[in-house]
Amino acid sequence: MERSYLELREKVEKKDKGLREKVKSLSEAVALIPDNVHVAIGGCHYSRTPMALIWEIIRQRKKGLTFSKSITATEGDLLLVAGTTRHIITSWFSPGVTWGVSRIMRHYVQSGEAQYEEWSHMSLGLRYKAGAMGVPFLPARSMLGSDVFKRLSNVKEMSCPFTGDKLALVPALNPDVAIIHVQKADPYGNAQISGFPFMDKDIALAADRVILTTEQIIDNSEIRRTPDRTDIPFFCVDAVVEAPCGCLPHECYGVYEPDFNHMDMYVKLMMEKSVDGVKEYLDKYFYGPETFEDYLDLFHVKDIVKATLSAKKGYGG
Amino acid sequence: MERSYLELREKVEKKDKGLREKVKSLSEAVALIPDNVHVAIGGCHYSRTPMALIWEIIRQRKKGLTFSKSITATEGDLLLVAGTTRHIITSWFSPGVTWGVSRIMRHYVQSGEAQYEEWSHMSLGLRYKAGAMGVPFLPARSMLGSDVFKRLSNVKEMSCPFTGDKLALVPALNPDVAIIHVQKADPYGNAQISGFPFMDKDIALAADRVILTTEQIIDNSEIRRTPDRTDIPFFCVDAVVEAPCGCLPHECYGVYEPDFNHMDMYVKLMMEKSVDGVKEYLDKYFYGPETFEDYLDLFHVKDIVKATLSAKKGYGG
Amino acid sequence: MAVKVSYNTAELVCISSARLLEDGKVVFAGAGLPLLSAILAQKTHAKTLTILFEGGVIGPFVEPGKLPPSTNEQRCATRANMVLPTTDVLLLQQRGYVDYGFLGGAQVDQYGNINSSYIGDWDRPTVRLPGTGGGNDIASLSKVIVAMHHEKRRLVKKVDFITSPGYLSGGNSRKEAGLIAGGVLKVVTHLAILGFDEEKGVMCLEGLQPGATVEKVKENTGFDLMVKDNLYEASAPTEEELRVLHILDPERRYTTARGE
Amino acid sequence: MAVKVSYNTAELVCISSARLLEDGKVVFAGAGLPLLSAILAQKTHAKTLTILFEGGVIGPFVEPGKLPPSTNEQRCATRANMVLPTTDVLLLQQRGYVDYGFLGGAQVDQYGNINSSYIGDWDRPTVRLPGTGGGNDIASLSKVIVAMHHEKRRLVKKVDFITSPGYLSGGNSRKEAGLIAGGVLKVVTHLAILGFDEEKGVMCLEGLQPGATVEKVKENTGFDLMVKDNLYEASAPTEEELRVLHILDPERRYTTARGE
Repeated sequence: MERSYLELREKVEKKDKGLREKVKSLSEAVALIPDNVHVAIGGCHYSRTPMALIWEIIRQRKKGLTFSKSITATEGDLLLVAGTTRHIITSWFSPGVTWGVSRIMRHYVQSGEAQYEEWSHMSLGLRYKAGAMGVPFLPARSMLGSDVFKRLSNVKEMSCPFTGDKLALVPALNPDVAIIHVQKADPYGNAQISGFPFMDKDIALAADRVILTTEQIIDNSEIRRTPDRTDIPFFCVDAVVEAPCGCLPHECYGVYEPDFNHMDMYVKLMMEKSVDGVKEYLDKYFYGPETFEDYLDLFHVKDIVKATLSAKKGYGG
Repeated sequence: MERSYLELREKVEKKDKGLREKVKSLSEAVALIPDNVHVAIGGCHYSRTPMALIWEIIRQRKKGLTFSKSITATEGDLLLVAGTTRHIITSWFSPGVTWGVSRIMRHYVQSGEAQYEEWSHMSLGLRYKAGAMGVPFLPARSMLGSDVFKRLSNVKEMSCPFTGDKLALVPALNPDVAIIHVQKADPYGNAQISGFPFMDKDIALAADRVILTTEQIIDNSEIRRTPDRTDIPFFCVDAVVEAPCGCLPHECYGVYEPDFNHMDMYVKLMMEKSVDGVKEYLDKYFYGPETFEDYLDLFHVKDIVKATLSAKKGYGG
Repeated sequence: MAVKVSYNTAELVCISSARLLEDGKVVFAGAGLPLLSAILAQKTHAKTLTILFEGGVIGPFVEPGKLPPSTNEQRCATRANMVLPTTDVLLLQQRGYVDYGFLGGAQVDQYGNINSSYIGDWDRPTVRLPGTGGGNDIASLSKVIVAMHHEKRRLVKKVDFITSPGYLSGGNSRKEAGLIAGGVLKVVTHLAILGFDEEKGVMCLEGLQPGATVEKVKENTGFDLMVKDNLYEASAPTEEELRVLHILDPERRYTTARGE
Repeated sequence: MAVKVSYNTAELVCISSARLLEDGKVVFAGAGLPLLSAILAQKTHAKTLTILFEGGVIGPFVEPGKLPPSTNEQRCATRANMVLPTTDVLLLQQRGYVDYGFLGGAQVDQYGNINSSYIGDWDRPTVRLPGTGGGNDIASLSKVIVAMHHEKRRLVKKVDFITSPGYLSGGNSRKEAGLIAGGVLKVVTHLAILGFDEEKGVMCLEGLQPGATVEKVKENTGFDLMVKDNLYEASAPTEEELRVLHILDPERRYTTARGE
């Protein structure tokens, strides 16, 4: 999976970097993802998860994907049970502290069926950042001495040539594809994120290809009025899909909070019935609906209205 | 000048990091800067230069300061002629391509009186970034093979332990003081920058102390309405000075463009009379006025009105 | 007037930890009880305590009753001073801007090493726990407070897996591994406040929670615990602390009683 | 209908360089003539050419007549798609997102090394020039076009100081130094379009500007210049190119005639 600097550059150099429209349907966009590649997921935990793309990835029955994500929530369960992946690179994996430890994660990892490759949160962030910067590694003062460090095969230690300090070197992570959900993007792929940026800017620059979903496609002239708010430049982006409510049941900062009733329902099903429960869930919510709009239609309007109202009120109090 | 990691941390750990008011007068703020320390200047070239602070630094007759700045414009001339510094770390030094090469820079450097320590622009940026990140260096693929690299004493080469690539290692730069001008800051030091961020976020985090001037002090509640627009967190900041037009004759993005008439006048004087010309300029504009307001009063209202109008119209076209 | 207040073990740990957070300091708080405890400190004795969350938040003022179950969701940003990328907020610790890291502990050993990854064998674990999150970074880079329930199976001689480093194998081993800053400061349980012997890097009993005895603490600890000479008894949660705590967490999502 | 257009040497260099910039590509342009030339390309044949400026700008559409004398000032951000930190915009080159770097040259040698730092001795230079700015980074990380006036003292055998690396000492020396990507593509002067021999890494004459001869080029070059077999003559600036150029730079701040 390690590629040379020139190989990485070649992918980027060959991209059509002109200011051209890249609006696609969900299925067209996901068709850009081959099997057996590494897909980085934007957002963090259950915030700004590109759920519409994950929904479509599962429906297109992709195989052998490796996923990386800063913190993995319920979407990790779904990708494991759907058979999309057997290898997840992340720093934490469960729905959330109040919901307990994911039985799905435990099931697949404890049996040895799937690999949960654990990095510290900052180290994973630095891996993406190294990838985004075009350097093969970044130095850090974290992970040293721990078993997290010992268990990883691709980290190194060095003695700093300036100070003699012992440092951890974390290798660049350059995903084949990044999937990211944003609040606003123009048809060319210029994206503006509100609230938590998480690691998404670095992920977008580190990846060979970037697929965006956006709550709303806005005109390029709107981007140009506040260019200092643009987080992802158009030339990184290969596809833009308009997907309102594209994170549900997860949240999208300033647009909607999580649908906690749905989350509670999912977690209950998952915790009680494990793999079978998640299969039921996939049948009903992922394989059943014909379109993503039909998926959304399975949510309760009152829950969405509440989640939307709370988020739109904002947090500036 | 190189300090150990624990020494650097100690400075930061000892700061009073509570959410407390730090509003000071220009002279109180500049009094925080001792002689013989390293001061990093925010902004770049003639954009968002913290001119009010430089004005006061020169008036307080500071000595033996080392300055670093991404690109140095007319403020570099002034600091040399005033005798404030004999050592400037930067990547480019002159008023601007259409104005030609600074005679002051040439005078002091060619005679060996002052040192212009030249780094590539990106390398200097990475030095601040390493300082901000708390690591002793960052790797880069720039400067290698050039005489810029050869002439520097504190850079190293390494063979990447992951890929075997030859890399340049640039050492962290942790200034004793950072002086930065912003469009908006609250009394605690939370700063929001519009337009070009330059290297200012990294400079602020890399430095032991941060002194801000701001076009306008805003209420903390305004910051909290858009926390994702905050660029410098309050706990880095040691002093906040309200200094409207604090960059003149340089520009402040979205507030005023440069006063080009003033710049032309200055450059003409500097190019024709070299050190004597700049001494004249300092007498009139720096040592003469009693307050910074009196300095501003020496500008022409029509020029400022024009510069302000153009900037406020914005660039969203 | 001594009023007998009633509280459960989780509330005790939460309140007792909150007291360690001083006004004017910066604390990096993990999800769950640490988050609740840090906010409690802010609402009681430490008004200008600055809280950092892993999601990328500096200085929020989370609303009572709206404590989020993740430090990565938007309600964590309520009235924040700054929101920034995850990697950058974690790097603030590496730069030295964080006075305290604040973690929950699934399993902690005598050297303060925390395990939140594997119970049993690494390759075929009995339980795969959620993992480090920012825990390893916090423990590597900051002075750490650990809040946890006091049980023999949780306070062990040697953790199955060092997710977040304490003093590793004691003595100088933490520094020798390259972790020259930070380290575990206190472990707060419902029975005790535990500190560390500076030279040996080994946990020792410093204070007893109200009603606890040295014997009871030792009984519930999986290794031979040193006891400091000047052992003190901590004061019970006050009515005011409990009142604020209940406002913050009315549904008791984070302070459900745990079996004694 | 052949109309005799009149243009000066600076205009010729500007227009001739602009023609090398293809539509749909990304160019990192330095201040002065490169900035003007890149905008000219955008306003003529390369509508979706994306310009990057060192100040931290992606995809601006600078207004005619308002060309700023620095790539770090706000007018460079006019109608930009993105504004970002300086270090980050420079790093885009390291990542490979830039097709062309575009620089002016004070002094260039046979290997394409550019000097914008010292004339004479490094310690006591005859002239201390402004320095590298982003030039070194651009030349280290991207394929470079250099636009300059053709003079013997500017096109020299060996530069006094390598500010921005070309092929260093020729052959494989650039790669061996660690610069495995990028390199000088073309040097455009008012007399010639110069390329590089791939193996030797040495400058060679590829094209003649209108009216120039091999002899004249050689006369004005400070080293023995190789001449490619398939030498071509470039076409003169068109009326349209000149018209647009004059709109962009009405005060001729960047296109003052330079002595032949």
